[in-house]
Amino acid sequence: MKRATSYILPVALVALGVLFPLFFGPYPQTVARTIFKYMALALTWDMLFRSGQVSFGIAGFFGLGTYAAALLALKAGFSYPLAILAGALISGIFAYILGFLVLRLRGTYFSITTLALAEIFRVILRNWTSFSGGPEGIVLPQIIFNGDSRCLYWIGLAVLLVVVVVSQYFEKSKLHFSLISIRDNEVSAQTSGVNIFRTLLVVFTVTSFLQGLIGAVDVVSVGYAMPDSAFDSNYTLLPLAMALLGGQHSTWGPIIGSVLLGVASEYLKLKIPYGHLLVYGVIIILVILFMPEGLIGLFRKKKGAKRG
Amino acid sequence: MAKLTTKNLTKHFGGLVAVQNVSFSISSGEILGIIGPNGAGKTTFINLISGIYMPSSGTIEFEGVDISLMPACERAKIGIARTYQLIHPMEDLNLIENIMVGFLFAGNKSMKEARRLATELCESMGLRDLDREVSQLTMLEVKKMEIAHAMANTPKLLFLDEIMAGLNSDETKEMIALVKRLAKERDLAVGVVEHVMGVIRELTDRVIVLESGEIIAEGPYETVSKDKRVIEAYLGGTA
Amino acid sequence: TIKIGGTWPLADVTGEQGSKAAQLAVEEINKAGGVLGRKLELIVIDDELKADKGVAAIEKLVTVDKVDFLMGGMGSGVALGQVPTMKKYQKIVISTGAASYKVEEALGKDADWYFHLHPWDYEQGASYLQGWNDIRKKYPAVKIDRMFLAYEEGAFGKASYDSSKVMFGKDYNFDGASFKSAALGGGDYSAMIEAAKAFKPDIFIWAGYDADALPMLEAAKAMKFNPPLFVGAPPGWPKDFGKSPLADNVMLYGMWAPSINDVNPVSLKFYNGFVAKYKAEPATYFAPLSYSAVYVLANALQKAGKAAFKADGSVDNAVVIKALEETKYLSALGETITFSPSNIIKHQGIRNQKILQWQNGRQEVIWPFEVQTKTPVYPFPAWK
Amino acid sequence: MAHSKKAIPWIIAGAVGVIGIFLWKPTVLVYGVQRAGLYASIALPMSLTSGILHIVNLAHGELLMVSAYITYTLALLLGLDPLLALIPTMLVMAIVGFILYELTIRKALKGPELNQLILTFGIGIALSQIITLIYTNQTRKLHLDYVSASMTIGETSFGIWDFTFVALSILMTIGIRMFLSRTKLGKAAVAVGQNPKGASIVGIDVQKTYAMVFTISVVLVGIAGSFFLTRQSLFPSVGSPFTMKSFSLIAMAGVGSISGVLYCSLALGIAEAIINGIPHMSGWSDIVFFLIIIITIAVRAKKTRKI
Amino acid sequence: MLKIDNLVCGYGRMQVLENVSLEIGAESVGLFGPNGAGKSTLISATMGMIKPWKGSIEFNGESLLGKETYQMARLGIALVPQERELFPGMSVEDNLMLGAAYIPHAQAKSEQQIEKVFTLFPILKERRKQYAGTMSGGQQRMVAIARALMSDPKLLILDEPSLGLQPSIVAEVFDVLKELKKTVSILVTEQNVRESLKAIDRGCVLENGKIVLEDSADGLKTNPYVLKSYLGL
Ligand SMILES: Nc1ncnc2c1ncn2[C@@H]1O[C@H](COP(=O)(O)OP(=O)(O)OP(=O)(O)O)[C@@H](O)[C@H]1O
Ligand SMILES: Nc1ncnc2c1ncn2[C@@H]1O[C@H](COP(=O)(O)OP(=O)(O)OP(=O)(O)O)[C@@H](O)[C@H]1O
Ligand SMILES: [Mg+2]
Ligand SMILES: [Mg+2]
Repeated sequence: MKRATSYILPVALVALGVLFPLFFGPYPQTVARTIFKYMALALTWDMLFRSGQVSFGIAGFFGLGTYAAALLALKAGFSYPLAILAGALISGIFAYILGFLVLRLRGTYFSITTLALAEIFRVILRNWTSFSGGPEGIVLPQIIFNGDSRCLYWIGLAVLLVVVVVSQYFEKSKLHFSLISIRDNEVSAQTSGVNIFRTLLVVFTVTSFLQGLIGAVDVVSVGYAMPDSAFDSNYTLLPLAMALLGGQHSTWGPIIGSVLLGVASEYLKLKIPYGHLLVYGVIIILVILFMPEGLIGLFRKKKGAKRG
Repeated sequence: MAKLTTKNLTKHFGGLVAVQNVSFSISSGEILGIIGPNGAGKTTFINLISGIYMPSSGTIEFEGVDISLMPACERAKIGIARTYQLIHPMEDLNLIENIMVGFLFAGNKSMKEARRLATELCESMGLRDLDREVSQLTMLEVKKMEIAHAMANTPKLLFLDEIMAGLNSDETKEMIALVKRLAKERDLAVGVVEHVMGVIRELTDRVIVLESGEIIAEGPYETVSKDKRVIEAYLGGTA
Repeated sequence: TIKIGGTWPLADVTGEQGSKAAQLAVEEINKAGGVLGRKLELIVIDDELKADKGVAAIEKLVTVDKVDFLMGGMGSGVALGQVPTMKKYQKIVISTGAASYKVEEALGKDADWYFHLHPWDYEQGASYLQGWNDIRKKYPAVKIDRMFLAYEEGAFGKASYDSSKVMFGKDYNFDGASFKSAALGGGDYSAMIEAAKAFKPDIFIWAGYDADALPMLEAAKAMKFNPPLFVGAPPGWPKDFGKSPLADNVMLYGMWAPSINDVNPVSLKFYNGFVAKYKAEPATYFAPLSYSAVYVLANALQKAGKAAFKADGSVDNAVVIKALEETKYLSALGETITFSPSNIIKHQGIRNQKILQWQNGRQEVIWPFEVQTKTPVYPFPAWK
Repeated sequence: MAHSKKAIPWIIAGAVGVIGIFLWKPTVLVYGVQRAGLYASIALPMSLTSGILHIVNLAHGELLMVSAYITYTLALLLGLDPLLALIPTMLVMAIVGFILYELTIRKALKGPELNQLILTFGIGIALSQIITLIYTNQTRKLHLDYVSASMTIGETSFGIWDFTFVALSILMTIGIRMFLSRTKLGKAAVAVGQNPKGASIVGIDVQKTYAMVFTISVVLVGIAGSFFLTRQSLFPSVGSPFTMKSFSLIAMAGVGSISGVLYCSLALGIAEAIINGIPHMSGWSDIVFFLIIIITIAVRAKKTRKI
Repeated sequence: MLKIDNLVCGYGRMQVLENVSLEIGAESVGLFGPNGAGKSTLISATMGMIKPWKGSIEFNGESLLGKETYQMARLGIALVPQERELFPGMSVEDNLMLGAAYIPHAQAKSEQQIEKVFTLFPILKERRKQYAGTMSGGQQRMVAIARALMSDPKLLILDEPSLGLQPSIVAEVFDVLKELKKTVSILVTEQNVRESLKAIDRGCVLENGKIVLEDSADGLKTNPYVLKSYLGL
């Protein structure tokens, strides 16, 4: 019984998500697509954060996927589906190799090193003009699905669902326990048989693969890539803000957080054309001050109270 | 048959020698007491065996295999388990989940299996209400959980680092019985570090005494406790 | 009403003033009776200088607000993102930004609904070449053989450098060096100036942002770098730049300056209107450019007459495009706007930048000579 | 100590490097050192908040920007030189810092870790927007004659004003170190940084210490901001690149190390200047910046692991 | 000196202490009880680390309610916490000096005081430069006790001071407490009831958040309940 009810909400949401374009026009679809993108990024960030590691490198692997897919499509003539997959793979492979460098680090040192890596990717793609098109970027001859906004919406949703499924798998499988034990007590995790480095390497690689996937799908949906937009620090900071605002260490938290911030930013922009970012900043401040556990904390607290 | 043997095990911290040339062995079914003054190197010794620290020199053999450089998580998998002097349970996991960790990773069990085994283990140890958050546990329960956590490695060798500290006499008695039973049931080799002599007397078959990282005495509690050096360095006039 | 949907980066002074100037034009036209007896309405959405926001804005304007025409734009990155969506809807667009040739490539030659007012980057380069050649001819004292281009290392600067190299590399002894703009956390010009100094240029041009303008002059002064022509090519200038003693006789590229008010009545009208309504001076040429965009559209609609709209109320693109093609509008920028093909697209408006010079705190037009307001001061005086 | 012995090869390598650079392009050293001064004087205040309050202050650059605007306004209104306006700026920044702490940070410190990170992210957005609404985002710049102060050796002339940043950063380093090791509040701050509960047990007012340390660091940012203004143009997003730069520097130096920030800035400043000194290479200078950071962190991590 | 009256408190919604009243004069009082009885909770409430739900706490006639922990420390209440709460990245010596640095009346005497605690724990003198965080468990306990002594308190609260200490030092610590109680009021919780009875004048037994027994040290020694449950006889 309990099992059945706990499935109703997600299934309903997915159904709603899939059918959304049948009831809403291209504008809501486009807004939703942007929200999905950030939502997916927020989830991937949170997946690694469940082990206590704060990555500042989201933009790096997102951008890597972006560029890999774009360059492969443009220069090697890959078809878009293939380019997307290859973009994600390349991002994952880079993460796997770099993991040997960064995953021995903890805390601030890990964060800054991931940030530095992302910056290095950006600088290389920006300066290696003959290869990457330089700071002005590259333009793809056409957009996937010829820019049909429903299809773009669905592919964005599909990527998000993949991420959600992986996130849920992380939460429901053994990985959940290894991640939490690494976060709470690394030493004792080790003596319980958790291979910390390998676990982190897997998660780092998988989340970077997903970030690359999100980037690759993004680039074929907009049709061009520029270093300063593909590696925009907003791709690091906004997902992080969304995940924390929604409630960390969960699948629902980043989802709720990105809907809140995504909708707020779009709505405010229409209501207050000049200066809407101020209100946006104030919302972030207020949520953190008055809901320190994030939005999902409101639900969690209720649950906890029942238990106690 | 010796389960674990160390030869000339040594650990330096900068200029300080915390463990020096320790050679000893422990067999299945044996409960070994490890005592010694504060700072003698007992915890460091356990850290060396469980793989938290790598030795500066010397070797560790487990079931005839040299494991001196094996990473900690591998040692957990071959059956070496321990508890910690300072217990930091995983706050984000509840009681049963804390214990499942060992089954999942050291024992490589499935989630379902791990939960079943953990439940069984807890019940056999008298832990109840397994879905409680760890902040709601009493110290006795935390200590039991710590042992259960270690037992979830399905160990052949178990080190307990001052697990009885802070328990009253009733609780201590209960824990002594528990450890004895576990050792017997599972044919464990157990190393016990304690400063409470009553526990050492009741529980151990044999005792080694460390001082400044070196073994200064070895034998049954009754003899060791009468050793002049031990009395002088460790027990004082109270023994 | 006739609805125009505009997207600009409102947090940036270019977009902020551009959108406000467009609004000013709309109000002027409405006050004068509107177009075809109907009022104009401008709906502005912030593109935040981000492509995805720019796309969402277009979608909203077209599908929710159901605008008849699109307008605006500044950054090329946003435009690149918007082009596919614009293609999808085929609304007539009067674009006020997007200088990168990549946008033109993305548009392709079939985008006859796209009217690009701003010169493409390669056209700007060509116009500078033309300008300096004209100046050399008219003022024989001006000697230009060695040209040094300092460029910020981002998209803007790099593009300027690449196109200038192609353009000037043949006729001039050309070199350059990059620097990190203060707008992006840089602001250290010493290495670049040292390279420039070693090159001994007749003309020194820098392509960066307004944040670089004064610090670079200060550094040049400290390093005793004193080229005969000191030219800046940022998209805008810092507030009160003219009041700085270092500013005098600095030359610059631009499309408009308040001094054009002296030679062009439209500019004067625009200027007075803007100052009266917003209590601020237009600080960038995006203001008069966007202002002109509205007039260009309004004039074309007026010319097309009732035929501009089909029976169902939708725009008849063919008719309006035709009317726009016939545009001849003396704009606030000083020149008369007409449309003709550029490298790829059919409807390119302005092609020239201007060469100006700060004199006594004012930007004076030096070239094109038709709108010249002052003769050039040459050479750039030595540092005091 | 064993420490200084190990440093000898490094010192030698450094000396050789410096001589090499000097022979190649002497001015690179000048510009590198000047740049280092700028980086260090902005990063140093942050090392206080991250070392003691353990917060990642994403509004750091915005506070720098706000203080520069305050100085600018005071300079215009009162006709003061920015370096005189520095004093009232410090006062205003003290108030800003204290209010920020009391109204926001204080509360966030009680919540889950990282809440302050996102909180300061929000504060950063809000601050830069407030400034935009007041001043618009048009670039501003004060004209000051002395910033073009120049010195000529042989053929080469270079600016010397930026050496004030070097002086400022050295003064800040000495000041912060004295504060932490000599003053009562400073010592309390170190203790609080290591264990707030333990600190309260020995009689330290933890909340007051946090508030004071945060305020002091904001005042220091204020000082850096006033100096920053003498040199740089002003616009609302001028500070944001310096947040991550400062943060990187602090991580490179090792969280909590004050003089480390100075050395690391020096290394980065000179490395950047070298790259900038090679024609058309300046675009790559960021790579060197971040590579050095990664290498330093990785090497240090390896060292500590051995123990 | 310390007067706790009808104290009720707990964590979240869980009540731990039920109307506990306890008075400590110029004497040494032991607080005994099984794990989870609420001994540490009582101490936390006294030190202002958790807010009492009801009841009053007075120190020398002054109410402690609403005061912060650091104020208690400055009033002369020193605590040896169960969790030790040292400054791990500071040397042993700095840890000890911090014990006195912020207590107005102790600061002047800190030089003599540190020599005193060094004679009590010679190992600390030997290791004065070692980081506290790298000391062994028992050594850290010594630092915590020594740090509290540094503050020259009027009331000394020790939460399980013998935990992790070697037997000879346990005996010494209680010898010192015995000496100290002549000048300082002491509240000590212990599982090692036998040793601690030597050093206290009076003891209470706390069970399930209530004080169930209160008697002189001699009385407790002969109390059959205490003998059975706490002395293991
Ligand atoms: N990381 C470290 N760095 C330096 N010295 C250390 C480190 N860890 C332990 N030591 C020192 O090594 C010695 C042995 O410590 P260890 O913790 O093994 O003692 P122990 O026998 O367990 O003592 P206790 O009974 O107090 O727990 C002590 O002197 C301690 O100060
Ligand atoms: N921070 C906390 N949050 C929630 N519950 C707590 C907390 N600290 C203690 N408790 C609970 O309060 C009760 C009393 O704990 P307390 O630590 O006061 O006991 P104690 O008598 O000191 O026992 P011990 O001998 O274990 O130290 C226990 O049930 C414990 O689980
Ligand atoms: Mg120990
Ligand atoms: Mg307790």
